[in-house]
Amino acid sequence: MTDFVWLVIAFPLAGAVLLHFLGRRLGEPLAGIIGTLAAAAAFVVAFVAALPFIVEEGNHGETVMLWEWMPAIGANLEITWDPLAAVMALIVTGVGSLIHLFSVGYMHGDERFARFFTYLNLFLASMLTLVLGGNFAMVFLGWELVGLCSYLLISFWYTKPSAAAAGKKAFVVNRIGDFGFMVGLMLVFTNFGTLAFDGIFERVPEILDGSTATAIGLLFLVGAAGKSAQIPLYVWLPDAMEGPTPVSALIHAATMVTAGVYLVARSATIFAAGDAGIVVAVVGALTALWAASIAIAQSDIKRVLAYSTVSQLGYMFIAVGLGGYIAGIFHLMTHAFFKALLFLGSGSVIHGMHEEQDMNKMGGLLEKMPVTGVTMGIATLAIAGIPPLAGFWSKDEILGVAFEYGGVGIVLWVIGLVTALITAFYMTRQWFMVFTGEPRWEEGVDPHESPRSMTVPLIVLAVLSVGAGFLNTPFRLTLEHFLEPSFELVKVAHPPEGLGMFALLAAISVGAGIAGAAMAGFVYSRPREIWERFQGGFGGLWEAWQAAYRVDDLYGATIVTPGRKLSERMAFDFDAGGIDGFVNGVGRAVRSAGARTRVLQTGLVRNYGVGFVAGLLAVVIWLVIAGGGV
Amino acid sequence: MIEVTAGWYLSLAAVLFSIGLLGILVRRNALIMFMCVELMLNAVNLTFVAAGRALGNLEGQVAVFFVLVVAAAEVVVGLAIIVAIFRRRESASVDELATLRG
Amino acid sequence: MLTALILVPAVAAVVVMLLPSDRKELALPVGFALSFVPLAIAGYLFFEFETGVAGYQFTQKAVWYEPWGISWNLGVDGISLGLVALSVILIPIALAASTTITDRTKEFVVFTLLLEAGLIGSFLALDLFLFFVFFEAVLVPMYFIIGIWGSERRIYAAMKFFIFTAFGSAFLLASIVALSVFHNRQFGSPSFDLLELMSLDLTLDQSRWLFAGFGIAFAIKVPVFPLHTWLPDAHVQAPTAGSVLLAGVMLKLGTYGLLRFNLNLFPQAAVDAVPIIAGLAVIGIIYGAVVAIVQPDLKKLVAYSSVSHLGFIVLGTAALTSAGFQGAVIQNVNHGLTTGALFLLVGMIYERRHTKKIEDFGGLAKVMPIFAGLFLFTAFASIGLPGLNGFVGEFLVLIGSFPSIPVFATIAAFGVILAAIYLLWAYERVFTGIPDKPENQKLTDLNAREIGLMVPLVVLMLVLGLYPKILLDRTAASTEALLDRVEQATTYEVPEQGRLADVFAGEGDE
Amino acid sequence: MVELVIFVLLGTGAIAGALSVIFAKNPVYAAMGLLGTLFSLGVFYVVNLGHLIAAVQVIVYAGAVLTLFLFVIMMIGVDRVEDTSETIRYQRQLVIGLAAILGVTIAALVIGGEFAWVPLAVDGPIPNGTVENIAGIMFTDWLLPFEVTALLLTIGAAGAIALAYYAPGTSVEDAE
Repeated sequence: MTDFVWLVIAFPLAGAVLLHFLGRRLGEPLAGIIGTLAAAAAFVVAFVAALPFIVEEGNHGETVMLWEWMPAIGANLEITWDPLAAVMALIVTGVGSLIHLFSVGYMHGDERFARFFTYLNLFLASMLTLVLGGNFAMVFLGWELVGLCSYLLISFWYTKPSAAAAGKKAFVVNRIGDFGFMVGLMLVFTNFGTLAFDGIFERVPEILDGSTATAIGLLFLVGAAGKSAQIPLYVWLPDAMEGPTPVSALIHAATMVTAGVYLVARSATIFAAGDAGIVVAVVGALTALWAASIAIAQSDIKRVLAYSTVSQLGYMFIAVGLGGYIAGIFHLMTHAFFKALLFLGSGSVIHGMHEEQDMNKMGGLLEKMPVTGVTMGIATLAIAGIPPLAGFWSKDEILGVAFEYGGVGIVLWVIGLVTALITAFYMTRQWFMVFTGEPRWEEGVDPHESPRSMTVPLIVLAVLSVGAGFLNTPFRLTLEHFLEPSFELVKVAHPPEGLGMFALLAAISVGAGIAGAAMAGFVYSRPREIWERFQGGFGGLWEAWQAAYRVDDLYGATIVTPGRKLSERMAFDFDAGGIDGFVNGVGRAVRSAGARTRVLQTGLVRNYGVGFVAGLLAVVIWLVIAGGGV
Repeated sequence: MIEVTAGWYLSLAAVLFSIGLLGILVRRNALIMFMCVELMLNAVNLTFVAAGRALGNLEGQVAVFFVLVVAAAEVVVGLAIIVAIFRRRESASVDELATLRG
Repeated sequence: MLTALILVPAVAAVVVMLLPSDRKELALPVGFALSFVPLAIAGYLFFEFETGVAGYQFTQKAVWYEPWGISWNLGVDGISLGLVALSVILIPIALAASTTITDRTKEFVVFTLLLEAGLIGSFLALDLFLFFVFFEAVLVPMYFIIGIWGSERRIYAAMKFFIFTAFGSAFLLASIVALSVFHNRQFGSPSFDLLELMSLDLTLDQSRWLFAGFGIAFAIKVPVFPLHTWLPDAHVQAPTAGSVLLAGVMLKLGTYGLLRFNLNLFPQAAVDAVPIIAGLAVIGIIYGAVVAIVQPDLKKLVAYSSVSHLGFIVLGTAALTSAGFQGAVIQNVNHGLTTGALFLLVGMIYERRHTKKIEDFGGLAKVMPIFAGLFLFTAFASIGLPGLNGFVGEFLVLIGSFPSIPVFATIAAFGVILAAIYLLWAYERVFTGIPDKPENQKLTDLNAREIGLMVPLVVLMLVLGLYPKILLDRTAASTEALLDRVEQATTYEVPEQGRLADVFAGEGDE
Repeated sequence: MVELVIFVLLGTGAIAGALSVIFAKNPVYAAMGLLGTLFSLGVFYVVNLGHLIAAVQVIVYAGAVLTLFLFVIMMIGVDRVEDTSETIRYQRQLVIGLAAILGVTIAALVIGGEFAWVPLAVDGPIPNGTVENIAGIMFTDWLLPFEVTALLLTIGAAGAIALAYYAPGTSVEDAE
């Protein structure tokens, strides 16, 4: 029925290969167009393939086998097409196509224009492999390829040393996460004997006992934390802003970073069997609060959004951790829309301001860039959780799940609320600093609205940010029914029943949002001095936030520098000095021993004579004694 | 009366042999060393003869005969070498001939 | 047919030797052309090889010296097939990469072809004595290749390489002779035939000592952790072709030996020694990577990375599970391709800049985009990016070793991170940034010959990465047979997921 | 009884001659010492029924070999007094040490009766070392060694000539 679904991956992959070889000849706009078409084609195929799930109830989808990769360990190139995969594919290809379109404008004039689209298409293909993979090996394949593409795209402008370093940092930190994921895979294989999903998820209750399930869950959490930038492995995401903005939008907002959430959702049965879920939720909550606090004081427009992404991902982790898989996926979708919009908006601002990223040098851009301003305003309201926008519905559902969970859930719910307030604050602060107040640009910079090819995606995303919320309101849970078949094996957590409770929780969360937004609006719509005084009020805290609690230096001091010193000691002292020294030492010892024995050969006959006689005597004496003589 | 047995001759030969042996080690002059070698050979001859007599056959004396011949040949060649070296080095001291040093 | 595979390179060497000395420029092309003949034979062999058959195929046996029971006994099975194919592929590439060798090219080609004969011989030999002859024969050409055409400290490196390996093979010889003596004592006549020697019943002590004897020789060759210091020197000083062949194939003599002889002949000793072997392998993986990070010299970095990657192969051998063995066997081939490619690339930049120091480079990507692209591709293959060949081997080894030696497997998995660190950091220092040094600015990108060299390797990396079944099917039967052999002959039984039911998927829906 | 006297007298004579070979400053006196020892041995051979070899000893050895020595001594002109000081370090001490051990060993053997070799009870008279008897044995059992020694002598002679040959006109250096 859907055996053509492999086309979803094939289109972007073909696009990547085509552009790789013919890119230079295709030239500026054409390469971009082909890239966008490939993404759009994938979206269409995904949409068509997803129709059956909407039409007939309870369709579980099925696994399409392409060819055998490593049959010995149950790892073949196969696609599992079920509602969860469909939703993810639609998000990835949908947002992906819009970002491709945006990039055509944004990357105008870059001499590696075609190469950029090769990498973007390759990224889409790898993300789809990850999402559609039919076994953990395929997921791992997509997992690493996505890491590769983010490496290539972050250090796209490789002539900038900081970009190259950021790319390497991203890949290495991801790799640390992959280490956890890989060991988790090994544990899975040892228990189930195969990596294929259909050989695992049904048999989880009978094979896995509590502790192994928790172990696998925690190891998957390490992998997810690496990829979705949770504590402690989030340090690479802010640096990843070195890459072009569409890259940040696509990879570091909408798709790649959600891979961790998808992994937890996909292996829901494993998390349900053990109690790793709680840990996931707690990590999510801490990350949310932590990143939000840092975002307050950031002055670089993209860094604010980067920390905001880390924070929002924290929310999703809370949801999937506590069993609210559908809530998590829902927030993932809405977040993809408005965060992509925010990033693309900031991209259009940067484009207009000729590569200027410092918000202190912006201000009053609303009339210069009205479309960008309005669309970003909508996105800001959405993320702040103001009803009826999408952010409100999805975030509220997560808070509801946390509240319903009770016990620890309540603590998470409170943290969630505080984070919601802070989120509203820093997003509104950003909006006001960029778009209102007196202009603070240097001379020679005249901001202008971006061309249509860049504003159209903004508008589409704005519409989605508004409309997406209605997909899963407590009144009509359409997304819930859609995703139901994927989560039959596990009990899905829901926010508290009844409109009364919903209204109460909603009121609290909206109140927090509005409070935050009002506070920021109140401060940052006024002249600059007020800001300074307001920021001074926090004293040292503000600097701490600005410097992201100096976590990078902490990692540098505790891991990177000692690591390098250790390897230098090992390489130059231990290896070159120690082992090699020993080997050369043996050589020298033999030579010096030889030199010493050489002295014995005096050349004097009579010396030899003495030796000769001594030997003779010894023999004679021995004969006498041993021969029973004396 | 003490009867002179073969053992006596053997011990005398042993003494002579060791004197010859030590002589080689002590003296530097090649000729003296040569004489010491002759001394050792004669000591051996004595043992042959004494043993022959003790065992009652003449094999010992035949052996002595051959030892004599060998000694003669050896002296001839040895002295020729010494003469050749002497012509080269103006001294018959063995210690100078140490070029084969290690 | 196997005899032909060994003799053809030797005959080719003689032909090149007989070339008129005034036509020196003919040597390389003739050698290159002749090296395609063994490639063809091996190709035929590869496809005629029946999958699913555990024993040795295409066997040829001729008595060589009856009183001692030595025979010219050849045979190929899953474990050695890949390695023979690898050596036959790398030789033409190595020859094609050494056009810059101008002085005494004739001898160079002769030595390379002799090296090929020795390598193929040692992989095919089923007679221990014959194996030892080839094992030693391989040393001589490599010694000359490093010694004559190497860079500044080549004599030291060649000497160290030779003495190190000879030290090891002394133990090997002693053990081989001991084995034949035991055989004589038990069956009346000495014999070096592998199959007969496998039926020997040795006391535990004897098999332990012999295991150690074989083990030391192969450990030096692999190289395993404490015995590895000859490798970086040999690589840094060797010419490009020398490094490619040394890393690509010669190191595999060690891992092949462990798999073929140590496990077959002394299974109980092997089972008892698993913690030691696995421990050394894991140390090798982590130590090799850690030391590679800070190497100032690009070639030394790749050499230490080989120490790390070969650690995986040894770990796979120590895993004593089907996936572990398969991973080890296929990683033998993969490592040959990726490291061979890396050395080729380093050689290309060395020919242009005559330096291997990383800090002399910088911003090459701008000046040599194709070179940068190929280097990145090979680097990722070497790191073990899924979809490329490095991943298949390492993943199989890790998955295979987890059921039997979980702690070692977890530590080894850590090596995957270090691999990313040292290669990407090197890539960053060499390729990214602006080419500030004047010499770097006017570098020319790769010419057609050099790209032509890399194409077969790149294609193989992709094919083995995405469709490793063509090799896995051929090795499956032999690795299973090896596992059965170890299981029957010892108290060890394969852990629950160690043996794979569907390992014979090859026969299923082919 | 007579044998005992002869043994004691000539024994000491032989030893004295031997010692003089070593300690004589002048090589000529050493040669005379050696002559004394040879002569006393000749007498001992007679006592032990080795008549032929006694004669040969005296004629060949004392006569030919020793004169050859004297001739060479005169030719080389080393008849002047030599210093017998020791040049090699530790040589003298080593030799003394060895001499002591040697002496002790011989003394132990003699006292221990190791050399007290009582002759066998020989059936029949002990053959006399006359020319007939020796010739009888030599030309029957020992013919091969006889021939070999003949050959040895000729080689010895040829060797001596080759070594000492000093063709006129060839300088000392290239004569090497």
